[in-house]
Amino acid sequence: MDFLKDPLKVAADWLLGIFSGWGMPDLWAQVLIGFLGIFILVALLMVLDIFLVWIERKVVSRFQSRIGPNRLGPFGLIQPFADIIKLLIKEDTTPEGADRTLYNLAPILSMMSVLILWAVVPLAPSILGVDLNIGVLYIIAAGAIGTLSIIMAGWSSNNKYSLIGAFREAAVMLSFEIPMLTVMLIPTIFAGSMGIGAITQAQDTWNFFLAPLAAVIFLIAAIAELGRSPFDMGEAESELVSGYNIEYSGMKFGMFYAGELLHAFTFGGFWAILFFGGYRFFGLEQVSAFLAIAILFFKAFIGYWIIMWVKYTLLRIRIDHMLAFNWKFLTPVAFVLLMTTALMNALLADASNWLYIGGMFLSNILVAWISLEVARSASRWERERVEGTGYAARRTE
Amino acid sequence: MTVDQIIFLVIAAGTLIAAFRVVTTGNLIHAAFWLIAALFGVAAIFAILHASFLAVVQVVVYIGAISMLFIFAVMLTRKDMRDQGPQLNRNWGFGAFLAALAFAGLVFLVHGWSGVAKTASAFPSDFDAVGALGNALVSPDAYVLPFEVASVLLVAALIGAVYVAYNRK
Amino acid sequence: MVPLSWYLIFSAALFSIGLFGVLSRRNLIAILLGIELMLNSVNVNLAAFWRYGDVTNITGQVFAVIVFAVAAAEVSVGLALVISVYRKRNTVIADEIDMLKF
Amino acid sequence: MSTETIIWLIPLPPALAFFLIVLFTNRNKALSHTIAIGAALLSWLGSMIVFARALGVERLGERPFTSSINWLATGDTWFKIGVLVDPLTALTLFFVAWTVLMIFIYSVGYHNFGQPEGDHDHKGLPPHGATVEEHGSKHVVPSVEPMYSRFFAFIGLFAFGMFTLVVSDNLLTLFVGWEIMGLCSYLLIGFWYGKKSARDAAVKAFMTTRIGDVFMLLGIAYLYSVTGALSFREIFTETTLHTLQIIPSGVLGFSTAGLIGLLLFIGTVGKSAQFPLHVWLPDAMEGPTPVSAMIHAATMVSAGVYTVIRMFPLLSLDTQTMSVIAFIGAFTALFAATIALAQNDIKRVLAYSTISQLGFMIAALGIGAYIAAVFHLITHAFFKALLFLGSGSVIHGMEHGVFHTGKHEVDPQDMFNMGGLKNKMPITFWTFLIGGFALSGFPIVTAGFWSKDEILADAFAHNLPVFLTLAVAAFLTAFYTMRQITLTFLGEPRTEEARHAHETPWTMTIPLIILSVFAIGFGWIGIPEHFPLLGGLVPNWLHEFVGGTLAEHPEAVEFSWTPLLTSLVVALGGLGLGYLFYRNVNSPAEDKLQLGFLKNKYYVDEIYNAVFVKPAIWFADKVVYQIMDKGFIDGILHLFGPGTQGIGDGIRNYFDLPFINRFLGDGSANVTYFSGEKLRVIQTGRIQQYLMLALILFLAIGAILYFFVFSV
Repeated sequence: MDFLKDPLKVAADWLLGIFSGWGMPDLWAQVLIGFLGIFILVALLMVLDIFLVWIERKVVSRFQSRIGPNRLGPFGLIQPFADIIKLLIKEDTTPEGADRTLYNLAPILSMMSVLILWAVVPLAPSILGVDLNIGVLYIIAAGAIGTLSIIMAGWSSNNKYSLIGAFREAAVMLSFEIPMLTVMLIPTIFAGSMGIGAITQAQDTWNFFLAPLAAVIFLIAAIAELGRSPFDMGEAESELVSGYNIEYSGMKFGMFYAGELLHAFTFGGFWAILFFGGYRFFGLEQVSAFLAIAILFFKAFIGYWIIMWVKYTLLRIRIDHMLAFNWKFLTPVAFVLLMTTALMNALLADASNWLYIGGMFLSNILVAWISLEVARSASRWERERVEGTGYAARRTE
Repeated sequence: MTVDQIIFLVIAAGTLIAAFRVVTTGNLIHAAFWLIAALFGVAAIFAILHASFLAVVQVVVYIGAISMLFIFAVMLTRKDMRDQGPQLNRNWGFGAFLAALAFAGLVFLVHGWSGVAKTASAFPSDFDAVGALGNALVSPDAYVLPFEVASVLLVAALIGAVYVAYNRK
Repeated sequence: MVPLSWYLIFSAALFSIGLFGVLSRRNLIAILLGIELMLNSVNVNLAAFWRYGDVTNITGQVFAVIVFAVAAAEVSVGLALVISVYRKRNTVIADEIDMLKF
Repeated sequence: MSTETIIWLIPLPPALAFFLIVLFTNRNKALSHTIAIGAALLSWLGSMIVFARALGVERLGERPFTSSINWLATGDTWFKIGVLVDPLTALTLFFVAWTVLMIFIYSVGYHNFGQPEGDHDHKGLPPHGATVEEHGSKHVVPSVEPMYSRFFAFIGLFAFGMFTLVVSDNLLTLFVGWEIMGLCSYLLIGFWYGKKSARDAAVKAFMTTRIGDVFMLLGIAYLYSVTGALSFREIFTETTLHTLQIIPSGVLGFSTAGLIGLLLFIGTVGKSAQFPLHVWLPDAMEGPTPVSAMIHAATMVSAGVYTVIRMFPLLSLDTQTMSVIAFIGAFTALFAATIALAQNDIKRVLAYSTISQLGFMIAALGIGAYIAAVFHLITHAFFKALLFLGSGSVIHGMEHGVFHTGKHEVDPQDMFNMGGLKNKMPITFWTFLIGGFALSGFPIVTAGFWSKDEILADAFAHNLPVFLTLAVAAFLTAFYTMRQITLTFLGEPRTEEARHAHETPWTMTIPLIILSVFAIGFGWIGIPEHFPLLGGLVPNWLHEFVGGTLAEHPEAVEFSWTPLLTSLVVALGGLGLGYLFYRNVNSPAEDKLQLGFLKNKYYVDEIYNAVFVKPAIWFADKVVYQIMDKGFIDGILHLFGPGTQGIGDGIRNYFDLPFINRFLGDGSANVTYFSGEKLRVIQTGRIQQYLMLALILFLAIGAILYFFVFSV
């Protein structure tokens, strides 16, 4: 039963036994096992990534009333492998005047910024890469590296489109980090810790019921952070051809592409972890670590599916609208929500569980309603000013 | 030498090389990227010092925001993508001398200071550095006032920067 | 165990490199880059003194956090000034911005 | 919530309403009156809860609700402020809350809410009506008050002042509420500040009450300096009172208690418009009618009497003070009643009757009839509020007629322009009749009968001259009340306007109906036990309840037939005579009582004008301005001028020019210029070179400090 409960420890003990049997010093063996663990995790993720391509294509087809890949293998399952082979054997071009080092470094950093996120993901009660007590900040830090890779790619390509794309994307990512970090502090308040593991453990009630508005803001900010439609400023096929990765081909492009998909899936996962209890599901996670992982992945897929749903439903927003939306709406709402939550948390500290949940939920709804009303009246004002009707126009005359 | 020391030396050397490239490289964009590398090095130093919060904030604030600003600013203030002319001014030799003198003075001070022999004590059990830092920043007995002043400073800087850089055309 | 003096010398070196950049670079942005290096070296010192002093006294980290805030403020205002100067005078070379005399 | 918390909260809503309306909602009329009435409703609710809980407490007088907080550090002790609800406060809260709420609601209709904006209305003037087109024909309807929101803000503040005064447990906060009301009365009497008469009336009210306030403040200060306490509970202890009684004050043979009481009483004379400071109250009729009701029935004048009642334990210590109070009260009662006989303005009659009725209360207090005074205070508040609101309703109806005929010179307040309104405005008539009968003391059914009868009974038992005076005043009261009712409502309409008068909207009539219920019913809680037939059917609840406020429970006076018969005779006789006299009078010329000295209010205003105002103006102009200011002070200044100029010239020529200018001024400039020339080379404008210089200096100083200073 131990293996089912805590497979990692059983496997590590087994490996340690083998390595010491070979006469390897303890420290080296530990380091080697650590590396092996990382390697296995990354390998599994990359395999998952390949299937994400297939999932993405299947889902978008369904949204668009098509069937999607269906020729190669059952349900077209082999199709992504064919894609990989195509990418691998494609000519790898570097534009003239490109900054070679940065040009080659960018896709690696892009992939890396996603993969290092998995270091703090609690897959099961016993399986957790690093229980960083600042996990929430760590997620943002990894996002910062993603921004860096995009700027690198955009600049080093020596291409105006890619530079503009990179600028836009960097501006968006920098801006949306703020509401994202702010709402991530709300689960932190509930858990009393920034550690992702602690946040998962603390969710006897899913944070979504305590802070529905925070969950929504997090999802919006995450979509912007991912650079996915409706916030796909960096790529914007119809304006910038393909944005910051225009000059990349072959596997380098493949890394950007795979990075983006995995990133989306990862943020679906974080959404699940921060607001939907992560691997927890009515105690099922205690039965077996594998079950816990399955629960987490199921939830992550739901989040991922919602992100896809948004992507293939909404149109792209203009860059200035988007930034204005962030700075003038999302960020203030996130701040107000954070303050409200902190206040309610202090006020309801001694309240019964149901009162606490109800109070939190209602305060969220209230903040959401008020902010929507404010936004509505602001937009009405703007519309009347532009149309030259109403009070705004008379005022400015 | 222990593993710790080797890791430290590697990181320190990398950081210093990156820092050196920041001040010498002719291409400002490269200088900015070298700065990012140096800042990563400093973040790693923080991690070695078990100041995990500082390490992560270093990445978020410096690499995520400040470096981006630098890159933006570099790109916004050029007539073309390549740099022309020397990047060092006429007095660079004297500047280098002064910097060396400052370094020598600092090393001399460190050398002469008795406290340098201190060793790091182990962390007390269940000591939560992040929690302690958070408490210190908002506790009225500790640093809530500097913290608030810093936040006011940031707001003022934000407004000032927007005002200064705003294009009135 | 890494001795404290290594950290101090490392930060002194980082500081001096930054100082050199500030004193010698022609480009205003490069000067700001140098200032960033100097601020970082200060932070290394603060963290090191915290680690090698009484770890329960969190003052060193608090100072470092405030230095972060100051650095962010300094960069945003500094770069805004640089951009403003560039708009008005079409240059970012420090030697060419010498109206502050006589 | 605990009762104490509610008491603290009672005054708050109107104050909040004031700020909300002034700061935010003054553009929105509906929102403003909603806020104000909502606030009044909250205060009303709080008052009712407190009243209900107060009823539930056995012997509330000895164990009142109190709560206090530290306010000012006075040396080692704290000056505390707080709230106190004893039987007196509970009853006062009861009637204040009711009347205030009614007046707030009434104001909505009175200021023509929902009507169009006027054609030529200006802020500061009463609305003049608006022309509307309906079914193809133009006609004039009342227009909404232009400063509608402001009105509600002011009366909100007014209500705040009154509630504060009532719930205070000490003289200081009582005085604060008192002064807030003084300010509000000024603002509200001068509400239509476009009219000169309103302005003058506002200033007059403010100045006259101010005279009383100054004496009151002196009394408070004296009391504090003697006892070191202003809290009622602390003052009304036996030891403190005894101390106050035995220490002589050194003024006219008064004891300290007597002098303090007298000073406080002068404050009341101002606030409750007793002779000789009564002159402001009739003029205060310039304000809108709800304000008249507010000032003259519900709050301000009641506040004066309330304060005297509150301080009764102190006042009653000195017989000399008591006789002054009794004299002034009785005199005012008769004096004002005679003036009221000859007034033609419907509101002025009521104003003088208010002064007269307040005189009854003061006189009752002066002869020690504590409970009777409280009783009459409450019943009077209800029926006088009713009468004022009713008169406002009449005026409103008359204005309707004026709009209809278009003759704006017709005074809608003159009773001789009315007549026959009974059929036009039935609700107003019946409620006004109830109020008028209550004022007259119509036997058995009205509240006024019981309270006035109790005063007369007490007066008969204690002080015969006062009894006689009050009896005559009561007769006159009934007489002029009937005169008013007859002229206004009975008979035939005397003008076209009266013929077209119209019943007022429900917002005005509902308060009238509610108040008339109280004007009848409230008397039954205080029926004396030995009253023939009715006595003992209902226990004399009021006597038990209020009596508990005092340390010694006052004895009920023996029943006697004389005062009862007297009050029956004067009430019924006055009413009957009034009807007989005036049923056929159609113009002022036919009125036999239009005597000059009554019409002109015994020339008190003119006497004050000649004795105080004119000399003051003469003194200010001739003595202060012409002699002191222009002659003396300006003369000294004119002397200074040339002398200073001479000294200045000397200094300039022999010190300034040679020494300061040439040597110090030019010399330092030259030095600066020379050194600047030499030093300018190091200022290149290049920031990095400055930095280098700074660094060199820093390193040098560091080295010097390290090697030479610290190492030593």
